Amino acid sequence: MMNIKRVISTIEKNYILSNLKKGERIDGRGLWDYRDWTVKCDVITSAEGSSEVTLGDTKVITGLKYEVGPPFPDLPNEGVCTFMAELLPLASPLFERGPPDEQSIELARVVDRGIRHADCVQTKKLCIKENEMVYILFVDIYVINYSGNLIDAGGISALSALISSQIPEGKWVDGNVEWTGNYLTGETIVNELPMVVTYGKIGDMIFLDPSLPEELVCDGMLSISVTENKLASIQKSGTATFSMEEIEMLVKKSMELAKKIIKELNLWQYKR
Amino acid sequence: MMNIKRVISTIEKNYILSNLKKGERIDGRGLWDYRDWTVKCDVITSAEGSSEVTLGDTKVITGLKYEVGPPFPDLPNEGVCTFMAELLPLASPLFERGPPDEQSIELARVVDRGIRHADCVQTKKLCIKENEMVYILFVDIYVINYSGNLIDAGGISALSALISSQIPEGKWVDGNVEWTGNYLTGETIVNELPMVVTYGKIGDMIFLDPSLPEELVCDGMLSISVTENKLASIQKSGTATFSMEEIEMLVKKSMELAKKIIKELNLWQYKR
Amino acid sequence: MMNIKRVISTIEKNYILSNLKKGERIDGRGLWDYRDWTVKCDVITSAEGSSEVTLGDTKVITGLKYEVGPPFPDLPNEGVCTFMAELLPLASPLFERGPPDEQSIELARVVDRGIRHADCVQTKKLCIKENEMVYILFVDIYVINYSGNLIDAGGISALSALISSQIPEGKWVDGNVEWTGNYLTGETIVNELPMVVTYGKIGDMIFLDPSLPEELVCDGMLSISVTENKLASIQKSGTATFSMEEIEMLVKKSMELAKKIIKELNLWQYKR
Amino acid sequence: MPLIIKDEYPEKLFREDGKRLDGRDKHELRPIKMEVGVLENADGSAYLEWGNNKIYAAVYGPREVHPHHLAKPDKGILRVFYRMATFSVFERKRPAPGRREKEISMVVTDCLDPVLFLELYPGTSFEVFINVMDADGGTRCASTTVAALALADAGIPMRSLVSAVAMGKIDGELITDLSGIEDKAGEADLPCAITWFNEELSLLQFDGTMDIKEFSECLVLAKEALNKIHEIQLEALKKKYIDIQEQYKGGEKGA
Amino acid sequence: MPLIIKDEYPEKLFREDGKRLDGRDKHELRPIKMEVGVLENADGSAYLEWGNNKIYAAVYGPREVHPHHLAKPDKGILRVFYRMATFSVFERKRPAPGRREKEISMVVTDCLDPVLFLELYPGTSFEVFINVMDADGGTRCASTTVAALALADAGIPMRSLVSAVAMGKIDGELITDLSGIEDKAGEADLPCAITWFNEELSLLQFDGTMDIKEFSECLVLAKEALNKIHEIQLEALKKKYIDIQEQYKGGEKGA
Amino acid sequence: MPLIIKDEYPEKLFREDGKRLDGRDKHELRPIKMEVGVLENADGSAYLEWGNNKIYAAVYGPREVHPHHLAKPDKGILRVFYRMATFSVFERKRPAPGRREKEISMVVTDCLDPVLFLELYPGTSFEVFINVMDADGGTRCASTTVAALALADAGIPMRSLVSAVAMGKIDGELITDLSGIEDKAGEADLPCAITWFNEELSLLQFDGTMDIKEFSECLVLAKEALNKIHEIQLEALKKKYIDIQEQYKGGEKGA
Repeated sequence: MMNIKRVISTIEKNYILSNLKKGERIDGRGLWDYRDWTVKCDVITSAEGSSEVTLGDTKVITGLKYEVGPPFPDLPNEGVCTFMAELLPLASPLFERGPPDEQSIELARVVDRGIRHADCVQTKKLCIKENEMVYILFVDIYVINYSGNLIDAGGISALSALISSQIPEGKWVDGNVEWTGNYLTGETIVNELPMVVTYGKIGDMIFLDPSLPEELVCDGMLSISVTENKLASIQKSGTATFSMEEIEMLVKKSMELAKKIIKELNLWQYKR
Repeated sequence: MMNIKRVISTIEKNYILSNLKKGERIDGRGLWDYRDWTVKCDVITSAEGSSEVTLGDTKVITGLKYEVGPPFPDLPNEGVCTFMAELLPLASPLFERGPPDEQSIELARVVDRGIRHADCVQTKKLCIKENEMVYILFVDIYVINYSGNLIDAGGISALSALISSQIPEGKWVDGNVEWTGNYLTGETIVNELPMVVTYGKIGDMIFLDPSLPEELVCDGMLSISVTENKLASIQKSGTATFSMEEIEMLVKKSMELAKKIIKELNLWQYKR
Repeated sequence: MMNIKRVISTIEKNYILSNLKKGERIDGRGLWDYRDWTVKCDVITSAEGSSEVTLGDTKVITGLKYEVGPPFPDLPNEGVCTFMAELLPLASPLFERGPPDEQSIELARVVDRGIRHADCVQTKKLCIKENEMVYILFVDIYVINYSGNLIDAGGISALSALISSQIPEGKWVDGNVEWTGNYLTGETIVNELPMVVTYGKIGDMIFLDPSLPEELVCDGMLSISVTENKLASIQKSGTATFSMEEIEMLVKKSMELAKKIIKELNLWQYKR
Repeated sequence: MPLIIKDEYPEKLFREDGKRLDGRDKHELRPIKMEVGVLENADGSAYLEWGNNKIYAAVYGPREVHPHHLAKPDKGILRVFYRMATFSVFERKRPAPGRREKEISMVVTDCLDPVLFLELYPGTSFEVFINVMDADGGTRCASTTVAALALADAGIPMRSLVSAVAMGKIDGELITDLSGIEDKAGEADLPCAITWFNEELSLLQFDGTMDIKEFSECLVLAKEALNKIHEIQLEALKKKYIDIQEQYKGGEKGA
Repeated sequence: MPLIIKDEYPEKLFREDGKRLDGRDKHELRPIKMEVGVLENADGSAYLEWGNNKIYAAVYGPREVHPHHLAKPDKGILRVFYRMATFSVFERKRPAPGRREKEISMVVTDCLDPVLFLELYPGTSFEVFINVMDADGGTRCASTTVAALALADAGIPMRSLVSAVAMGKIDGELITDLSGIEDKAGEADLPCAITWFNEELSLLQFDGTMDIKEFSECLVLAKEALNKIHEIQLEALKKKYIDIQEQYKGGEKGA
Repeated sequence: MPLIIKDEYPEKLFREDGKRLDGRDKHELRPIKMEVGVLENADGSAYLEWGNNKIYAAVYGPREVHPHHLAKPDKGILRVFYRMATFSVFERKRPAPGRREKEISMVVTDCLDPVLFLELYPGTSFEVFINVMDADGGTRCASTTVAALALADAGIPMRSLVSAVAMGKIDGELITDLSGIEDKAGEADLPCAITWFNEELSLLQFDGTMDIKEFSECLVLAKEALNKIHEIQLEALKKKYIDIQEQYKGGEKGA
């Protein structure tokens, strides 16, 4: 998340850093505080699942669409769930038009990996007929307003789009898909609720949920995806380096934070 | 047709405009006169239909090729007719190399829409076997010399390529196409003869068939496609605005003009 | 091979030319001498055939992969052998990143043509089942260090990758490919051993195997591919012109040289 | 939220009671909701819901032109980028911008250009980003309408607002404000936009079949619909200033 | 205009009477027609029909180089863009330029470069656009030939014209001016071009199988054919000046 | 060279004797061979064989930045281009660079950046080209390791070398230096790189499932492996200078 095309003055960086050293942040938060979260689901009529998530001024809308098609040969009885992210130029003067840049690809990839390794999406439930026909889910994340930490907002947004989804149930009858009139819902599709937790590092200071100015001046970020009691993925970006002790501390802290946020947001309320 | 990469002096624009206000055009025509038309058909050996059309110094060559393939699922007994246009850099210093730009795409689209909504191409006659195999016609328009009003020249050129076409007749025998040795000709494929009529607007002056200098300085153009007694499509381009009264007047005028030109050119003479 | 993005001083060119006129080259060779050759085969574990070839400081690595698929309709009982070349930016400050440029495409094409017209690759042996399934061989040439005359090095490299290849043998059983556990080797796949021989021309001086500085200043090059007693292809590049007498002389010389080098390198030793 | 499995066209587009499939009368607009100033980072922004259409528009500018060679020495340039979200339509749209998106971008540009005083901003650009998050017919008209609002929200001097609506013909009858299904299954489609300063049409497209009489009638009906839409735009702008005013008052009270 | 349904190769390329499939003798050229000054907008232009080949060439230049970084401080550059119309071949060609078109563009560039005095035009470019509207074998030779004419028509100083022809071998016999079917089904193909100022070959390609004796014979035969083509080129240029002269005379008469 | 026909995963990744499929102990590295100064044209270069991985790295720089707008006025930039040969993997890779190659390029850039003094080279770039000719798991770690060597070979001032290794978990057990098959069929994968000057991790990725205890243990084991790899890197650099020294001596003898 580092390739921002903006020149940040050294003064700004030093100001943020010296405050961090006093345990203070420019928006008044403590080092380990999240900004406020809001979640709204089922906001897009044309999508089979959708959510609008805000984290402070960061706002993302995620929609889920499905197709049916043959499975991958090496996973004959599993559906597929793909993630795409787009940083709309509408969302920030820092975003440029054009094909997905590294930042969009990284956002989608980190969200994907955090969910993929966490026993979250039950891909075996997305199989209509082994070897023949499975669901392909497209979970597409659009950034509407960019104010830092897209990964955590994108992760919660993708998860709530999945939970609130309602996908026509197909059966395999005589070599064709027939629609039963019922639906697969988040209850069937989703099992574990993983959460990605992102930290910034400036100099030797580490802090939770970087805001936009913090993200622009930081040396690097670390995103840790966890479920209730397991680690699912880690992604470091930027040129910051982390000591092994720091890494261990952050993994533990992520587990505590994720447990707390997931409980507060109560995403299961959005299943249909 | 407005994205011409040439700086036109305000002087030139004012000169053209002040003449128009006197009802005069720089090439001596009246406001509602076409330049001279010529049409030649069957000019390309490798094509299944072709025509070379000139309108003043504007010259286009159109060729028709066919393929066979499965129909679109929602139109199981209809063939397909697509239009493509290319503004060759050979035709003008104003045209650039590279993938089709907005101007080419708009030319193809306006020609396409004018023909599509006019009951012209009998797509049901282009079906070899319902649900299985239909003809796909490619009508490709190449601009050889650019001297204004490509839309009207392109439209007549596409129409005459269709009329002069000769496409091997296929039959569906045991799950394959067999060629009968006969041909589908323009007589079978084409029904109504639509014509696109294009106007330019500079300031509050409207005129028919913009020449190159007029096109380069005008605020906008309006292309109206009509058949004998129906309106089939309208396309406004550029930043000119038109009052509702002007629009109504131009629709009526287009019907008169189209009737006259189609009769003069007598395109049916080219069917084979 | 002329589109090198380097400005060569006229001084350098004149120096090389005046030496050539004395029959001398800047690296001490005579006009009709090759630099030293080395060939190593079976260097890439993941490839079904491979070779590393050096010609002076020029170094290329070629690997062969296969796929199976339906044959081209007009050659129902023949496999396919394709050639690709990439001039890695690692190999020279003259090579740029990005999609294959003209130089890479020309390298692949000249190697391809030299081999294709020489009864070298036995494409009929690459057929598993007529009309149904054939082998597609991909012979991909990577330039690791660029020091002139990539065509001759690439040609020998492609040839030795083919000779040293070992491709799982498939049989057509009940509409599927079954693998027999045996292998097709270079002995089966390769018949004639063609060789491309490349000359440079500066002013009216012609010489064999251009080194990098010679290639950068020359007016053009001529590559002649021959088998033991036949001409298989000629490719001229650059703006040099050749008299008919020169062409005839070079064709003869190529046959002598090819016979000698092919014998010296003894490529058949690498078959498995 | 109706979940349909097959995107089939009905045989008739009027119900037995003479109403349209979504219950509207022939010349009734779908419910429209507009709001301005909805995005923090943009210089101006607006959000619109029009039936099931949900569209964001943001304006950035006047700002430096990228790439530079597009800049004009004698006036500013207006660039509009219309995009649809992959999930905004029945069949997932491919993520890359398609020809249709480029076409609508150009159409909306030509619609908005006449109301701006671009000659006052030489060498700069105004960029309007329009993102359709949910689509149900008439997005080019809805986009023109919401983009005009976003420009106004950015405080850019304008000759007037621009309003747009799609007229059409279904089952032989003229109607106002085509829905998605009416657009696809109907006989004719006539999107148009009006620049209020001269009451002329800056967008006019037509596809389908109509005789001259029907066409003339259509233009009259369009004018009526455009008047209503203009009202809603003006309300949205007013509401922002009322909100700001109340915040100030609230601020004073709280202080 | 023969409409064929399947693009099949015949077993034999000579008829029983010893003539080629299109009725030609072994070393007979197809009918060739050339005309210069055919396109109003170009600085120079030419049109050629060679058998069923129909090719336009236009020259623009000397003019500013786009993109700028291609310009050379010490000489002009020549750029050739060869393109085939989608309908110019049996199976519709995809519209985007393919590798073959890029290759032929480069080949023709290298052919024409030696006859130009590019050192007289530093910092500028000459662009030659070649559009094949109908193709039937030997298009790279025909394109070289017509492009040289278009350069001459543009009044650009040249050391000489360039002429080109494809020699070949079919059913074991050497022939002159390969047709499309002979090119595809034959045994060898040798396109070559001559720069008349030094009588050397500026294009030379060979694909197929020949022994040295056949190859030498081929070169001799090529020279004969090239002479004939050169004549036709010169006629086309003369004709333009005669036409102009007559127009002037005509003008005088008419005046 | 084992030729396999189907790319199938085995059910178990440990043999009956407790060794891994390639005969290694749990925390044994594959054979590693490194050499520097292997490419004549580059400013610095290195070659590495690590198990079946065969990788070349070349460094060019400091040099002018192309395209210019990427240059930074206050420091040099580091650009890494990681590419895999089409034949380096079981299924032929498509020639165009894929997303994975771009991702690894970025990862390696972020790994190497902290050890360079880029602030000393304003306006210039260092380009590191990494070409994997043969791949068998752990290429991002092997590439980081060999790229650091190539930078050192180029004589560019560095705070320290960088070493990297992929830890993992297969059949419930932690292991060191994942092979290709272990990466694909295993339960977790943890590539990491260390910058020796501060002994901190500059690359850290994790995918799979582990509890905290396993993760902590993994970090300890990684440190041990990284130490060994660092030794091999240092040996390769020393060897070059010994070779040069001996050449000089040899030269003197020969002279």
